[in-house]
Amino acid sequence: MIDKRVATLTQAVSDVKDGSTILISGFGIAGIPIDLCHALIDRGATDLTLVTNNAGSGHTDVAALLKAGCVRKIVCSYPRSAGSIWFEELYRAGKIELELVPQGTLSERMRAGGAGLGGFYTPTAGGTLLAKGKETREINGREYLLEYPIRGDVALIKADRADRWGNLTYSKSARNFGPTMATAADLTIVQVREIVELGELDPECVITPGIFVNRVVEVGASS
Amino acid sequence: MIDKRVATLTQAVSDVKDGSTILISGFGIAGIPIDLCHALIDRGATDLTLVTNNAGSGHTDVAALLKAGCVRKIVCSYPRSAGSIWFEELYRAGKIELELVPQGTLSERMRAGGAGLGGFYTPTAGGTLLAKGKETREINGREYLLEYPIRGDVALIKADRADRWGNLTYSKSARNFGPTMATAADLTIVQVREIVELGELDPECVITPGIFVNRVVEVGASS
Amino acid sequence: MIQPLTREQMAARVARDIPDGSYVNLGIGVPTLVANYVPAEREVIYHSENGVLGMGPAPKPGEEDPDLINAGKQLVTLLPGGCYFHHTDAFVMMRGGHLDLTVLGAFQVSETGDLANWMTSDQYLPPAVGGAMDLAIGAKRVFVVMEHTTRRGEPKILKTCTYPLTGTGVVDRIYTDLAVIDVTDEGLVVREMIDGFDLEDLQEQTDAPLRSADDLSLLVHRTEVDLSSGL
Amino acid sequence: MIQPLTREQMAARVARDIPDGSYVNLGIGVPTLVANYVPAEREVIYHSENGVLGMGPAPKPGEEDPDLINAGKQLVTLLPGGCYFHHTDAFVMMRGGHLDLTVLGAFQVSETGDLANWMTSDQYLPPAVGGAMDLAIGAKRVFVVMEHTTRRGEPKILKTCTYPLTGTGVVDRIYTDLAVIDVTDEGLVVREMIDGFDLEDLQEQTDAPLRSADDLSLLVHRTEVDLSSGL
Repeated sequence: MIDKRVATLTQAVSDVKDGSTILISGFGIAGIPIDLCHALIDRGATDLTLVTNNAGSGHTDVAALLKAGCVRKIVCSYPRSAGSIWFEELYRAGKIELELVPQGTLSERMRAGGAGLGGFYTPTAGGTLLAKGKETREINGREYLLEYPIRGDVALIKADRADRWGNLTYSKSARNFGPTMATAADLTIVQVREIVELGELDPECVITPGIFVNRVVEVGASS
Repeated sequence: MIDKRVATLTQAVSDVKDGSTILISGFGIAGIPIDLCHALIDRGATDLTLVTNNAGSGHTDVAALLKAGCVRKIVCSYPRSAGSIWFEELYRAGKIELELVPQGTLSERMRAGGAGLGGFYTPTAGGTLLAKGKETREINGREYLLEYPIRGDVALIKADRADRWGNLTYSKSARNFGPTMATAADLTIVQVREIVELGELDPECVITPGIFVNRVVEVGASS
Repeated sequence: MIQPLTREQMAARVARDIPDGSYVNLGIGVPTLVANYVPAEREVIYHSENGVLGMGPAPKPGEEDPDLINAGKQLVTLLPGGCYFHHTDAFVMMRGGHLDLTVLGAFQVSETGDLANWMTSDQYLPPAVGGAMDLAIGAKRVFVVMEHTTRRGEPKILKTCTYPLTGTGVVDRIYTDLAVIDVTDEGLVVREMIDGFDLEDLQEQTDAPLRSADDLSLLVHRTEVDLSSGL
Repeated sequence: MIQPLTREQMAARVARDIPDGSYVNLGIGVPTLVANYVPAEREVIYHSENGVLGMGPAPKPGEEDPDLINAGKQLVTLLPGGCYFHHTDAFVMMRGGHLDLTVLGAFQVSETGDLANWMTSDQYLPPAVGGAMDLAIGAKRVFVVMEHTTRRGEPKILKTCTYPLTGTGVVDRIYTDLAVIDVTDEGLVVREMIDGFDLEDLQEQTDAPLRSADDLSLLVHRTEVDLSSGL
């Protein structure tokens, strides 16, 4: 029998190793797996590489991971948001490594990681500072950059509903990076508002098929 | 106002040009835009390149396009099905060009076409006959082939429901190539069982957002 | 005494040029205001890179949903016919050339349409790019809306951008508080200019050479919704 | 007189080795039969490359839906918990290494696990590859099930395949009507063999060199569902 439900947040992240690369869903406030982030802090994780769109704001979730000293490096597209004080402090102090990736390239690189591709050519960032050091190639008269896949050891994702096979639905724009990140990690851990019976999710409307998910934990309508 | 509804099949394909590359959805019997194919035959189209998974069987849809002499070349993964008599006859007579592409690569090449990518590296077909003439590259110790995007002048797609903005849902495994092909053509024409009012499709369950669709025509529960 | 356009007036001017039936992505800042001035008669579908197509206006009090935000992280609504999708698909739309138009803010634009809108030379601020580069290279047309000069009066329309680029040769039209300028193969062409200015006055505030359109017209100050188009 | 396994018996033998909780893609032909012999106690999620996960058995008369088929174009059903997705995503699952296992038919397998299952040397038949190459390189484990020799008695397990390859070094285990053979770094290892055969008899029907596992056991003929595993 397949049962991906896990009873507690602590259990869900118990075997996440120090030094791991962690994909974290979310854009702005929407879709961030806040409870899983805090469970990871409680576990005392260190030396992490985070792959996530923003670098946290305020004092919770990604910002809390930074504040707690769990993070060595962050791969993201937009680390500078209103209230990204912890990131900015670490950045100015030279205490965190930043890899800045255009948002579409960030998402596409994770998709390539999940899809078993070796890389792809994108026109995005051609002729800019972010093309520095990247291999370029002219295809049909246009310049493209070669980008390589990103994979995580772990993905932490927030979804709306799940069943015991790990099928997921999301809520509105909180879907954002979740479906792609779920495909691109060795261990995909999902916090959901609600776990439902097998068969309750409309098979036409499952957004992340359970094959991409390892663990689901119900947190209710969390913060 | 945006209104992508077209009253008749004839109108829907009226401006498809001879010599066009046409993406046609469907796998086996599921998801083939039968009525659009026949409208294209009625228009007397010639010199077409078809991109579609199978090469038709029996005497309808893709097979009928072959039979009617509309097709110069076919790009597909599996031209040899039970009843693919028209393709086999043309093939043996040397009257049709075949580009055989592994199914996943076929789908991914169209996705690249729709996503604005210049190409991608795939491990599929490495070390096989289908790698012949293709550029290879070793990435992290594995051999990959460089594959280029496929785009169509036109995509003909069968979906289940649509609204006037061109949002689409599909039925079960008839979804297959539709969502990808819709993104990869200059002109995407869709036959649907039913056109519904704007707002009737659940925004969480729209599979093809209308931005990828140019025309929808209602055909009812067609053959 | 000339009167530069206010931010709202700039947004209203851009709004005149948003075609009926188009798919549009509005950047953060003044571009976001543009939607407020598009006539209700025009059906425009707004895209947001965080996975929304068919965005409506800000929610009424009590109807806010923290899961429904735009790229600027502001609360929004969804129109009937709108839908959600994941980030990778949102960028398929952008990079794949499916958006008719994007309206972006900018630090600098060059005479060949190079765009600089993501990074200044301030070494203390960490760089942040977001979806700007994907929009710049992907949308069929790119409109820039910005003040004509910096607060210190330095030109922002330059022969060559001095800030790091977002994309090269991508901008089609520039809307400032002083003028509407097309980027053409023959250089920058002024289409509209505010009252009290002649081309020399505008050139003084512009580093790149300008020339006047044959049908140069007045850039008017208004914020009421306007059905005419300057395209 | 030795008794080779029937197609059903071969399918039943493979079924013993399908682990509980695994994601499995079954190829066309004998592989498709495997599902019939997997014990009901094991929850196995079947994937089809045309966009189905959680396929159930053939529909009851009157419940057929032409929109719900498997990769072999046979009508199927969907289990509770199953779902649909598009072709490109179906191949993300395959190429991306998300399937635990695939069971495929084959024309030939080499001693290093090369697989030939898509093209013979018949020049009159148009070539057809389908999803075979994606499955071969993508699934975590690849089982092949096939007759040990061709109808003419020619070996199908070879030092080197003579037919065009589907993938190189991809096969993990071979199930034939005579034996179960593992492809290992040290060559082919016979795990099970039918009654009345010794390694020499089997070698006679095999081009590639075989060696016997230390715990070589009997390949039994049965089609009833079997809870034991030969893994």
